[in-house]
Amino acid sequence: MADFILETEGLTKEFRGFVAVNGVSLKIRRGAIHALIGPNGAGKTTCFNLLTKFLDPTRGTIRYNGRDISGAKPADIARMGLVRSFQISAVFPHLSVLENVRVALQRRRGSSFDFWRSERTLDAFNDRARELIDWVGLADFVDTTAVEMPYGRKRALEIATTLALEPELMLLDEPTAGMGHEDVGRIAALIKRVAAGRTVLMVEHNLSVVSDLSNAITVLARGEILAEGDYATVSKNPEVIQAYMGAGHG
Amino acid sequence: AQTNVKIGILSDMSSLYTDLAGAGSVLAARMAVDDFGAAAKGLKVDFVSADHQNKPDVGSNVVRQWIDVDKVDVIVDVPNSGVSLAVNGVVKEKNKVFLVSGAATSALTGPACSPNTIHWTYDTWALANGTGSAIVKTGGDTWFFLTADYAFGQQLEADTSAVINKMGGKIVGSVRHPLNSNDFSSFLLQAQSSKAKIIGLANAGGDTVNSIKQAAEFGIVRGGQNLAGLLVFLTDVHALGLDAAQGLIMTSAFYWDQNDATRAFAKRFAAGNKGIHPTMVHAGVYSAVTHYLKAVSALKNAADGKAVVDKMKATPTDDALFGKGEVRKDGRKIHDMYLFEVKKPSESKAPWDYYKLRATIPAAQAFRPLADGKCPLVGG
Amino acid sequence: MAEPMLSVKGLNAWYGESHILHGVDFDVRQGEVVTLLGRNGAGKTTTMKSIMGLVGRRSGSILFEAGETIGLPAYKIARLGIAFCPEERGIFASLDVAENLMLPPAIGEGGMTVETIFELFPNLRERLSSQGTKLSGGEQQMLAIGRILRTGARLLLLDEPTEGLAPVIVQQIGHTIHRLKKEGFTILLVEQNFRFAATVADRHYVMEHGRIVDEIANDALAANMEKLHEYLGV
Amino acid sequence: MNGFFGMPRHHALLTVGILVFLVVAPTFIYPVFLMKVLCFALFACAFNLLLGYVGLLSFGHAMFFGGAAYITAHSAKVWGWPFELAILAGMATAAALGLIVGILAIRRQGIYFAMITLALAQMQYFLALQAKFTGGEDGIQKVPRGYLFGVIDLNNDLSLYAVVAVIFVAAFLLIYRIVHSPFGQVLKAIRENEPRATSLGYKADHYKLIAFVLSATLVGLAGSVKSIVFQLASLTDVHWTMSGEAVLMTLVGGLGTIFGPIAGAAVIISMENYLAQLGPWVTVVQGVIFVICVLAFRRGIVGELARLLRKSL
Amino acid sequence: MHEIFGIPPQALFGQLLLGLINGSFYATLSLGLAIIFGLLNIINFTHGAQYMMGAFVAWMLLNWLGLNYWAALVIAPVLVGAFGVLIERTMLRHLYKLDHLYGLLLTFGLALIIQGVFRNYFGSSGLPYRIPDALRGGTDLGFMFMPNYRGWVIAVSLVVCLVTWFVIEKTKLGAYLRAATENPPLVQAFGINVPRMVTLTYGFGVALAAFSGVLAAPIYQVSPQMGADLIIVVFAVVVIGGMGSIMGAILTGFGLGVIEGLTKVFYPEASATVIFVVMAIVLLVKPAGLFGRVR
Ligand SMILES: Nc1ncnc2c1ncn2[C@@H]1O[C@H](COP(=O)(O)OP(=O)(O)OP(=O)(O)O)[C@@H](O)[C@H]1O
Ligand SMILES: Nc1ncnc2c1ncn2[C@@H]1O[C@H](COP(=O)(O)OP(=O)(O)OP(=O)(O)O)[C@@H](O)[C@H]1O
Ligand SMILES: [Mg+2]
Ligand SMILES: [Mg+2]
Repeated sequence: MADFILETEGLTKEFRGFVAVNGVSLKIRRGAIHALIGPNGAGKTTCFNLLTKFLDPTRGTIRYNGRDISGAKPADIARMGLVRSFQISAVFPHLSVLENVRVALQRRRGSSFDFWRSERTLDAFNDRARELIDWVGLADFVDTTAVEMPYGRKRALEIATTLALEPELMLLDEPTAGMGHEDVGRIAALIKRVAAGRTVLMVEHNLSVVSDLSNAITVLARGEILAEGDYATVSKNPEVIQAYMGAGHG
Repeated sequence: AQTNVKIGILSDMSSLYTDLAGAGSVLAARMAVDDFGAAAKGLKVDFVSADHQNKPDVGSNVVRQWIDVDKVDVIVDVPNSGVSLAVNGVVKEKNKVFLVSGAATSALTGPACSPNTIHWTYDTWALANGTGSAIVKTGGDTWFFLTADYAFGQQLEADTSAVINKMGGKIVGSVRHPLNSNDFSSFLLQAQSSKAKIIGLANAGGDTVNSIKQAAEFGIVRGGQNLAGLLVFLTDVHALGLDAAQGLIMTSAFYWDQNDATRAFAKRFAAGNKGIHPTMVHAGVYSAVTHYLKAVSALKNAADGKAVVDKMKATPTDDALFGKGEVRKDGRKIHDMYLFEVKKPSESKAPWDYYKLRATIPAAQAFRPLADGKCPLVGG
Repeated sequence: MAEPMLSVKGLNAWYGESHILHGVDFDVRQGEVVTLLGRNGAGKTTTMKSIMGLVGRRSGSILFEAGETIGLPAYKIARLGIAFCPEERGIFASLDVAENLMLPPAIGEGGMTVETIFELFPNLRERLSSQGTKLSGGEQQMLAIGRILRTGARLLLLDEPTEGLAPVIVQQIGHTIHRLKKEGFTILLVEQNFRFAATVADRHYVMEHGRIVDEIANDALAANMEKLHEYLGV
Repeated sequence: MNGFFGMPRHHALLTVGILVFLVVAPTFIYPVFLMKVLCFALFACAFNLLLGYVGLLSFGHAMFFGGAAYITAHSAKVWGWPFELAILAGMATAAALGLIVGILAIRRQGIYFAMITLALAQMQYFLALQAKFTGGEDGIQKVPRGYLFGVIDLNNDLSLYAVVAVIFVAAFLLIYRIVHSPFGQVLKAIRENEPRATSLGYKADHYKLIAFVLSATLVGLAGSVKSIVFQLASLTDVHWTMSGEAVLMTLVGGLGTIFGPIAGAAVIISMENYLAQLGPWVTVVQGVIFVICVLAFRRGIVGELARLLRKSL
Repeated sequence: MHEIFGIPPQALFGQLLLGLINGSFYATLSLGLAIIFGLLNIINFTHGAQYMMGAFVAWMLLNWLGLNYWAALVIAPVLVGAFGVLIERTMLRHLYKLDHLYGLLLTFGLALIIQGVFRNYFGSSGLPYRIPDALRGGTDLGFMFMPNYRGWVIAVSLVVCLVTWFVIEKTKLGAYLRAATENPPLVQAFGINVPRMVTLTYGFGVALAAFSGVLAAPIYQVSPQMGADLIIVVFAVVVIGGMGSIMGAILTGFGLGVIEGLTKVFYPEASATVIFVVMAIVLLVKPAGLFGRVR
């Protein structure tokens, strides 16, 4: 039997009668880079929100590492090693790059309730933080305030912060959206690099990134799974071409 | 040699009680000093004044600072019971003099009485007694109270109820409304359905004014019930207009149109006070300061507050506005009180011609008997 | 050659203290589709906002149909016949989808009918009574484009219209731009998706650090690929 | 210089400046007035801990200030508790109230948070008005100041001043430390981007609640000390205008600055004190000052200063 | 005769009606406040002072110019609204992008100034204003004596509220207003003169306050502090209704008037506090208020 890190069974979400996600049963293989694609409004972001408990499913179960996490809270999910990024960039804008990463490191090491201690105790995390920052190519920006960085760099920072939690499963929502070419390349390379030793689930519209990175693809449309398989299979599926890729690809 | 005296007038300069005390109290004190001829008698008098903003902590802080830093000898006025009680404590601690005119609470000559304090003009007991007994005597023997829900209102209600019960009247109900309620129609409706002959207003300022105004709107008086204001000042009647206020009965220590002396005073006072005529609080300030200066000029020293107050108690009072009187051992100033009725618009001949005299309550009966006050100073 | 429809000369712009545009010069002629290319932060969005009068402080000259607009407030600029679709979409949460769509007042003749817009973006039709911001990211993008097509503005400023859209829809938008062009509309486009830009545009300007550094005609694109790669770091 | 409480140089200098001022001030400023300023400065600093560093605007802090004041006054006057115990009782009350209110309010944000705290505070005001032990609008008067550790006579203004000054400095340093601690760092992250902090595994509500309780407790300390200094606890202390006062002080001093609330308190209290002599024009002058403040010195006194010096203060 | 909680039913009807009348003041006032908050992002703390100004302008028109109540009902809101426009143009305009707090502080300062000036000029105890002759007297409704003036208040408030609601929720102008609430520059970029719209909206909100003031003048004392305590209650009404919800402000205004009225019968001491109890409960159960939308 294959080793699935995340499985959903009949996952459904309704908004006042509108069914955004409908009976989705996903299986994410451990160690894979799994892409979730589909036309706009297919329910990809909603799926993400369900998986990380930012939304409560109307029906269906979610199993992570074999455990049912349908009842867990967002912060608990993160503590179990399932960490997400957001569709709009999510950094702490007025903290420096170093501090951004440290906030994540601090969570793993405990001590975050110590209001009587000096913040210099946090310097203990600096080495590890610099290492991570270096790794995503932000070494020159360590002391920059996050808000001042270009968009692509913010996404890189977000990934560094996520990595600090040493997640088993990373969920990335459109990691390259709104990025210049230069950055798309860099982030794609970065994702490939960090995927070593963990599992990645990502939503992405940039098909070259999808084809380049992913080894499994699920296509959603109108809240339901339309097709599954690797890029070659999926991109030949006439339904997928019609609903998503359009005539230009394929 | 010259004796220095510094008078601090602490009043409400920016809120509810501004008209009935406020800047008018400062003016009254100045007039008292001028009329007394202080300079000729070797007294050099200075003034300071401040706004207590109706906050006890602001008031007590100002007074502390006045006494410690500015060397103030006497604190005057202080409308607002809470603030006056706070000031009472500070003045006693620092052994200065406190002349209360604006505050109503009879605690100042009761449990909280102090050898440094004289309560000059009126108090809740006097108001309750004057209005309550006079009305019961004329047949108003069933009462319903509209009471402001704080200590002052509750005390007014309690004091008045005691008088009514003693005289054989009956309390048929009461409703406690929050301070500064805008709308009294609901309470008035309850009062109306109680069928009481008299609706007693145990509240003050804007609350009283609004209750009276809305009572007129709902035709309460036309329906046969009468209103009794337990604490109504001349300025309130002015604000209401005779149209709404006519027929209201209330107790007061002073009315400007009583005799030539009061009229002369009122004329000078109004000229300096934007035309507002003196209330009993203003008159009380004038009278109290006059008597204080007498004592100081006799002692030739204002520093020892208790000594000055003792001297004031030892000397009978006599001034143009309140006539002859005395200061009792518990610090209560004793004088006649008056029961007034508000004129009909047709009876009023001139601006500020508002009251007609119904009865004079002789000094001996106007105030709470010395023995009933539980004032520790009285004990021995 | 005719007067350019839009002519930007020596445009400088500031956000608070920071000086973002340093003398931008370019023209757009009537009926053209022109793109601004450039890396993140080059100042493309700022240029568009400056044209629209949405940037706090700016100087230089922006002529629209030979009239100076630099001193005008945004609403007057819009009424000259310019419409703007912002990159962050700007869908209103307190309006439902239909209200969002109908919001911009018509400022010129020949705007698209609502029916045509629904043909372009069928998703919208189904969600008309939803709250605007409840739409998915891509649906919001469709709505943002759709609503300015209605207004009949002759110059459209589209800031990254294809961001976050599925490939099918991107192709749709490509067709739409061709069609608008045929109908005589003029379009200034900011695009990251350079491959898409190449399929619709007549000319490209390249921006770097708040300046226009190059101009490339679409048919000369192939010849200039290397240069472009350097600019954009593809 | 960097050694002083882990402060950056300019903070350390300022703190030392404040210390020096506190030592020499009573020689030329009336000590009771100084104590009042210190009490309110502490109030404002503790309030600012929440507003400036967690981004939560509480409009109900009078609840903790006044609640603690009442308990301290009552325990000192009626039960005859010594100074230290009475103060601790006040703080404990404030902490307990803070916990209850915090649990109820913490999930709400922005104006809703402000309004729910206001609502709860108004209910407490009502209770204070109705309860017997609070003495209605007369308040609890003549609270004994007592003796520190049973020996130092606090009826002497100067010795009481010394105690209040020490309490203030200690509390200020504690607040400084809280802001600049690992906990403070997490708070900052939550304020900057709460969903992101949550997705990193932080239970944002817990952090906010702790900050809320800390703030309430320190505000309680300010209220307790105030009731001893003025020997008075009254309805003014629990009225919503008292909460408003904290907001004003923080804004006038400079939102999000650590020294701002102190300056703000000094200004507002001086205004209250010295304008009191102005008579009827007090409120008008106050109003004009607020308007000018907003239109011309938006960052507040310390905020403007910080901008001039290009340093965070 | 049956009694409901010890109160005869007629009396209860009377009390409910009175509550509704008070509610109509809350409704018009909170409506203005809600509109201003929605569009300008400013908690208009001068609202109470502007309500007071409305009453005073009516008084001045009558006593200085001999213009009666009906004229005042039109002129006072216009004058006070114009004053609002002036404030918006000269001061509020600079605050829109800032935190609510600054607007609050500024308008609070303005309220202090306005109230102080009026108090210095007119004194603190207020001035009388007669009920217009056409509305004097009352009607016996069987269960209570209903002053005609109060009947007029409730009717005219209802009309004003509903018209305003219609304009904001159902017309194009209203859509512009709502959109400008969220993103003024973008609406401006669609060719709409947002600054002018904002100015006029503020003027309108202020005029609504002044209108209530004129309505209140014959019932309540025309005094400088008549609006001072009201603002916090009215703001509570807006919050309970759900900020930004016009209908919420109106319904909650009337509803709370009734609840407050009932409290005045059953537990009068708490009648000033009950609004806050309701607010706490509502916000705990429905975080965005009764009719508010979570954004
Ligand atoms: N809170 C909500 N209330 C109502 N409808 C919603 C809500 N959230 C999402 N939807 C609807 O659910 C559908 C799926 O939305 P979702 O955001 O998951 O799409 P998506 O696949 O991420 O699309 P995109 O690629 O455009 O981001 C959309 O039609 C959207 O309008
Ligand atoms: N509101 C603002 N305040 C201050 N600086 C800003 C603001 N908006 C943008 N900037 C800065 O202005 C520069 C130009 O930004 P602009 O948004 O015009 O770039 P862009 O070319 O559109 O980039 P992108 O491709 O990321 O959209 C950037 O350095 C950015 O950080
Ligand atoms: Mg999405
Ligand atoms: Mg851009």
